Amino acid sequence: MQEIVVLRVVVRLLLPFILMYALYILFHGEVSPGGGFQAGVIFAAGFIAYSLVNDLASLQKILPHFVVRIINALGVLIYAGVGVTTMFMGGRFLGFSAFRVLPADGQKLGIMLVEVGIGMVVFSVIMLVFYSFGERSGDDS
Amino acid sequence: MTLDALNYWVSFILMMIGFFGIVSSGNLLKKLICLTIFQVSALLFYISVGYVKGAAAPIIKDVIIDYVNPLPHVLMLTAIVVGVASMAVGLAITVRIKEEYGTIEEDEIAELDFKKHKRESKKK
Amino acid sequence: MIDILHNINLVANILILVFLLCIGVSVVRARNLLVASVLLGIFSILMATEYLVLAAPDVAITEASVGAGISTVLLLLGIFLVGEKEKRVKGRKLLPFIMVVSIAAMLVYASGGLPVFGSGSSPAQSGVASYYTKNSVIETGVPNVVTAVLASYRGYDTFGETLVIFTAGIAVLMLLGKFGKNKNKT
Amino acid sequence: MIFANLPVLLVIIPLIAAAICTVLPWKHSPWALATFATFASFLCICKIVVQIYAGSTIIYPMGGWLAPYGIEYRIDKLSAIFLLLISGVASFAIVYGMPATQKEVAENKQKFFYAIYLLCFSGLLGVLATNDIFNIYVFLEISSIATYALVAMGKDRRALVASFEYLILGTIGATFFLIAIGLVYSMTGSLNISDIAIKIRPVVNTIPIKMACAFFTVGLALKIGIFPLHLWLTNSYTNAPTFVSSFLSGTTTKVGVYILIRITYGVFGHDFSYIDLPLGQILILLGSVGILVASTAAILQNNVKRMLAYSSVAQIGYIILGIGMANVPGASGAIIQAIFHGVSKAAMFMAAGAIMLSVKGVRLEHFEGIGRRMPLTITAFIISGLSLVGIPGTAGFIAKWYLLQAAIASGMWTVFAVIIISSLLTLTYVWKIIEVAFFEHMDAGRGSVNEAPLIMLIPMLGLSFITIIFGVWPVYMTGYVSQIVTALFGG
Repeated sequence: MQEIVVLRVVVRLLLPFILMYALYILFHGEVSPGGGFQAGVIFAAGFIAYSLVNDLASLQKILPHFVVRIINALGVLIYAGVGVTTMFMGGRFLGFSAFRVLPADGQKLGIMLVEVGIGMVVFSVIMLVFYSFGERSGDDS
Repeated sequence: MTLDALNYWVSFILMMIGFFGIVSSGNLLKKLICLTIFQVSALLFYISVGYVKGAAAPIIKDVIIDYVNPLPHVLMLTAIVVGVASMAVGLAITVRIKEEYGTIEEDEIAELDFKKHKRESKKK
Repeated sequence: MIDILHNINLVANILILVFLLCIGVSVVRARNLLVASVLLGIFSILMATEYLVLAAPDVAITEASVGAGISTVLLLLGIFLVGEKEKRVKGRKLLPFIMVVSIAAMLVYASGGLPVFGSGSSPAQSGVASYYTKNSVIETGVPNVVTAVLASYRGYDTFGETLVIFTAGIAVLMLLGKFGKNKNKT
Repeated sequence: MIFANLPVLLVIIPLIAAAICTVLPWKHSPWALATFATFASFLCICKIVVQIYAGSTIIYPMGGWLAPYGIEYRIDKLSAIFLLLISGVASFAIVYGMPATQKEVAENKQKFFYAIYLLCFSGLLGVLATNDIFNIYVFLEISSIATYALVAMGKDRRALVASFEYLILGTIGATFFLIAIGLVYSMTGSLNISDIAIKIRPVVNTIPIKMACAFFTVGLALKIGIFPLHLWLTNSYTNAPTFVSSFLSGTTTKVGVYILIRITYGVFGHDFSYIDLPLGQILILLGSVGILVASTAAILQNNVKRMLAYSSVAQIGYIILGIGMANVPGASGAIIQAIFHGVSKAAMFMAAGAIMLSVKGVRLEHFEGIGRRMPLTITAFIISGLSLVGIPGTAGFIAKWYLLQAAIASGMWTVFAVIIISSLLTLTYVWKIIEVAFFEHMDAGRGSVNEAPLIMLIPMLGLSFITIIFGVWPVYMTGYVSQIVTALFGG
């Protein structure tokens, strides 16, 4: 395992930047290409890169299985919750204009929240799929 | 004139290449790979429909007037997700098939099933 | 001809399409699954470039990260579990080939009736799409029209999209999940 | 606030419940939540149906964006009756499903199982309620992906292969559907179904639109399981868990039928799809051949679940016949057939599943002497079976009656003969089971075989009595269906 020391150090150094970049894509999606979906993928890719050079167990120590599952459910609930909240505030389902006095402000807020929800779901699903496959393969070897 | 329809042609031909792969290969994982090509071709078709010559990407700036059609882009983001979702589920099923049957070749699976079926009928 | 050469976008478009066809064929022909999935990754990257050429940066980012990134990782994980060799199957090529060629011919014929590629006045451009580009900044305050349409105008579709991926995640978990403990075969 | 948002609540209640389901820690709580969500959704639909019966179409713009710029929900009489079918069958099936799932699915996977069931259920409802063609695709995919996973949970390893087949064919079908949407969009510039129906008129005779119509039909044929494309259907219904096969047999294919009716009649127009294009002849041909082949195959089966699956293919053939004949009685017959085939086939799968759990096998010899040991279960089975045959007094008869009328109206005597012959074939395989159940004796070594528990009996008896109620008093239903059909034919 000596030869991958360089790789390990590089990935460890890169990880925060990958995660930062994912957040940038998430919150900058309004003015540049990108959004929740792409951000979730990149966020997950950071962790997957980490586990490729280390191993699955050490990743699961940082990011346990049940945490991912909670993020997963929470993401859907945020998205649906935003929709239900707008219904309570007198709008239609996902009618973000009801959030604020100015419709455009409400839209901006709603779009942001929804993108966060998407990002959480996508990130957690990719991690779950990765964990499921990884646990199987760990078993065989 | 011929070049004008090139994008549509390529997307349809790719679609059929993928379809041929699905039908002709007996390996389940290979089928999934070909299925991905099959699906991606639909994306190419949509994005080509939305393209406008000389127009900019649909991010509003003051100086530009012409933008390409944003709607196919939105639809295809969804379609990409659907594609990867079905591939993930398909892979999971393939892995389970490998564990249960010990093979992912279509004909070998059919043979194993047939043997089991015969054994069941004999038991009667 | 010179007119075309002036437009670098069109040249790039044609080149990438030709590459796509070549790689598509070689994915189908590849006998080794590992080779096929790596080729598929290249296919996705090329596709992402093509989207960029067709002025669809959002789709390009997604295709690059999902198609070339996540799909490849998943496929490699899957191949690690099921083995990389594909058995050669004989005698099932001709009939599908004839079928596929005839459908392709039909489709290519049908594409003759479609609006001209890249035309600004086709029904697809003048329909609902022009409303989005005109009004999205005023109505939502978001300059990226794709984001505005995705999250607001067609936010319900995106909700569905989120649920598709959610379903897939739960499905994989249910089919393969070991939850870190027992080997429970269902 | 609740009443104004009913159309969306009926879809998002199960969705939210599904998300919560995946993190619930207690044993029976996922089932309880799933049942609650299904019933809540069912109640919403009942309220909507009452509104619609009074004559109004419900329109709900998502996010407040008016169509065609946003996605809208539009529930009219056609979608309402299918919504009622899906949620009704689901409510019965989920109650029935608890003991079966308890035995067939591992304890730690049950919460995911119920979550995926809920996603499948709400996906189907979403397809029915929406008026946006791309939204149909998205929600169809939610329910399809959920279905692949549900089928794969079957105990036998063949369930996995069946599920994989289903995944490949289902995805091909969905991609065809997607291409068709793209073709229509490129010619009309809209995704809203009502809007497309108007904008398609000037361009309806162009090649891309004809192609789109063909793609829609092929894609949906794969999803419905129309005769030559039915292999996935028989395999997955045979090997899926009991609860899943009873739920799916009553719902998924019917939603495909709904989309087919909605698109060919509502968007392209029945005269274009079935007269200008040869779609009518193709569907009638496939329907007739499918009915005969699948009914014969059903007679030859030794596995009762497989027999029921082949019977489903045959019964779908009737629906296709009705749609293909494209006249008023044909369409009415197709709709009634779709509804009551869903109801009675779900009841039959439930009964077969209950017997399977109790005698540990689903082959014909396992049914020997069941008639005396499990009288109520077999009653439900027989009543629904008779409805499939089309005995007067059951709802199945009404459907067959309409179809025969349609065959006479369009002068297709071969179709007339096919319907009569296949009723006899259906009677043969239903009779085979009755014979085994009542006139054979059970092996003494079988041990104690008892009646199914009440929680399983009530749903299957309930469903089978529905077919009788509507068979004896068909007036409300036929009146309602004739309103739907008049609207479809532009009356």
